[in-house]
Amino acid sequence: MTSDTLLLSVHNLACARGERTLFKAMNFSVGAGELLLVQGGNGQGKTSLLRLLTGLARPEEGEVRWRGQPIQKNREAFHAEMIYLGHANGVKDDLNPVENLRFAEGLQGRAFEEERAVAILRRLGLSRCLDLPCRVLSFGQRRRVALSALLLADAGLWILDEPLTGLDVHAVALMEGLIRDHLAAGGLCVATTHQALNLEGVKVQRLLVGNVAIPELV
Amino acid sequence: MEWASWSDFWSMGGYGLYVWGSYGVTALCILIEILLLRRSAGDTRRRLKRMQQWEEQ
Amino acid sequence: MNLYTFASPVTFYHLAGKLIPWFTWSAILLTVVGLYLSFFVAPTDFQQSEAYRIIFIHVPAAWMSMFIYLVMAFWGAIGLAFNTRLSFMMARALAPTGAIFTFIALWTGAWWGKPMWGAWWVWDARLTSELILLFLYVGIIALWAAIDDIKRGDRAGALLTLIGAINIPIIYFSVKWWNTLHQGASISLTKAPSMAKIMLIGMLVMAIAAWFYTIAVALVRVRGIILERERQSEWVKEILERET
Amino acid sequence: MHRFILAVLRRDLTLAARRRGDWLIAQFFFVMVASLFPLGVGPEPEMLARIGPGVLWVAATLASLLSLSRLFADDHHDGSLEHMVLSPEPTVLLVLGKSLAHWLIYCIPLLIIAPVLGIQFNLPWDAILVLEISLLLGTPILSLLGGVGAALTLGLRGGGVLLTLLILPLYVPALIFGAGAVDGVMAGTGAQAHLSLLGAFMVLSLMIAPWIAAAALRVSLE
Repeated sequence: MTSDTLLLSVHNLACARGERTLFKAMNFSVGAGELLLVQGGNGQGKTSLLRLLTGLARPEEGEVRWRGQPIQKNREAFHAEMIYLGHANGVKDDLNPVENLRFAEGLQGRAFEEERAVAILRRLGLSRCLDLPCRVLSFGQRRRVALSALLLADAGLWILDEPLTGLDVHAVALMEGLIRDHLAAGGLCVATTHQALNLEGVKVQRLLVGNVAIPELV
Repeated sequence: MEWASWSDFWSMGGYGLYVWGSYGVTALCILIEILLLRRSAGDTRRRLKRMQQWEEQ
Repeated sequence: MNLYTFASPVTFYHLAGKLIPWFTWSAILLTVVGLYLSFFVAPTDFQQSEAYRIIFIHVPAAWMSMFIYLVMAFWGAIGLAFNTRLSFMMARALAPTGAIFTFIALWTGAWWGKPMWGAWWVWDARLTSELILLFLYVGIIALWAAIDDIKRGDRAGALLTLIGAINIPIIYFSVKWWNTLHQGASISLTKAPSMAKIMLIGMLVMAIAAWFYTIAVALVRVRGIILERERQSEWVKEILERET
Repeated sequence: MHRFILAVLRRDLTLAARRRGDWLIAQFFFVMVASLFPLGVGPEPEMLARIGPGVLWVAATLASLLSLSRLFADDHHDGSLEHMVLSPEPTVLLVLGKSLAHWLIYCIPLLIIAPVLGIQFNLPWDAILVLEISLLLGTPILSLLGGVGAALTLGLRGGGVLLTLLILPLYVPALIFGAGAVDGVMAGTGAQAHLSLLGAFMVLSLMIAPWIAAAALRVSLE
């Protein structure tokens, strides 16, 4: 395994919450252009798995590797290429969408390109909210701001926890398009979702976490 | 031997209150800790046993 | 690895079970010897009369309060560095006993101070540091109580213990410095002029007794914690079958 | 490295500027706590000058604690803390930046208010000067050690009260050296020794506290 192939892999991963083991001996790998859809019932460990993949949580056993390197050892390089969107948006209510993106980029150590940011916000249908504080935006609009940060970051690996919650039909279609573009450009994506996704022509792997069988969504 | 009689021993040269106050409270603290520990040890085992029986059902 | 077999909860549970009676009986024996030394062998102090006999518990309790804190910090550091679950359990098992010894040191300090200084409480450097140590113990125990998640609680408690351990010498030094500037009472028990050898031996015996007592109590507590945390495993189920 | 700290700093300062209400409350708290003491102990000028340094230091400590519980809590609540921890930069720098921002936002104003309160407490001018220097050296300790407490109690029930319980004992040396410096100058024994010790404690906190706070933050987010 050469270190320049985009590859996220987990090896013998085990995760526990409290004393309860959520899963163990988990192995999979996701390559460039692939989507890993994590499925499972509530409380089965979907979010816990994603947090392990981001490096926020440490596994009970096993390890997560990025480009063949354990992420704990190579944290900075990994986080420079990864972006995570969790249940919370990470959007500050007191700032407007553009400022939100500016600070998000600054904290990731990147220079802020305002024109590009505004273009992305417009593309996500936020052109009329650009100078409003996010406090007054609706839940779905704030989610769109968070998705804009995702696009702006231009990271190779997306880790998305329920990216579709609170989005309307148009936004879901838009999101599907974004994921497809990202994968077509050679990116990787790991996502959990309860909603059906239309992802024609995308290489999808499914991973069932826990023991509750879920009817196929795609 | 320092003490002529038991009452001499208990009075501690006039400082009986302080000496026995200190020793008494120390003994009490240790006693309380041991009692609490015994009770919680028993409680833990009983609770785990009960949880185990629920799981078996 | 050899170290890790002892660090495994199953082995340690059984090992602790075998050790507890030994430590308990040694503690009882040493306490009896210590009490005999402190009341029947140690002579009357010509300055402080019989009141000084309080030091046979005050000084060992004060030693233990600081020593237990350091041991907790040690286990916390080991746990953070090597991710050994057992060391966190040891730290948790020690804390209540440490707090109790701190309280005893404060209490006996006050009951010794009243006849000697005429006041229940003086802002003496040692007593003040001991009071702050009690605050630290209470803080750590409160933090554990507030965190439901075991893993987070273990690590957060260890980090707090560590920063406290770095701070304790500074606190002690600053309080001492403050105390000398304000000309407070700076009579020290251990520096009493007539510190006879027999008193030192008495205090040492009592301190060792307290140490054995602490080990015994902590082992009982750690066994409870192990059972609780390993309750899903087969060996705990077997033990519960047998013991209840 | 310094660019990241600057980014954190600029962000927190902007956010604080958008929420001036919270900021004002902390400053008024300082004034109110200090003003309650003369009402409690009586208005004799000698007595007030005697207790003034200690009272002002305790009040500053409490005022900084009041705002510390929200050092990470707001960002944790809306999810931006996770994003910041997941940035390629080390978490230590994040903690350092946030502590620095807290110091600039909440402690610098205390330095500006303190002389006014010092006059109320009948402190002589040279004592007020030393009070300022001691606060300048000592308040970073409050922000740095407080960061550890804020990280440890992140997201807990009653986190604010718990934070106070955990962190106040650790503040003792800062309080002693800080108030002692002002006492020293009023008693004529000089303040240098106290101030050097306070400075040493500040440097030590600067070297150790961010690492422990960063570790605590990672533990709390797990």
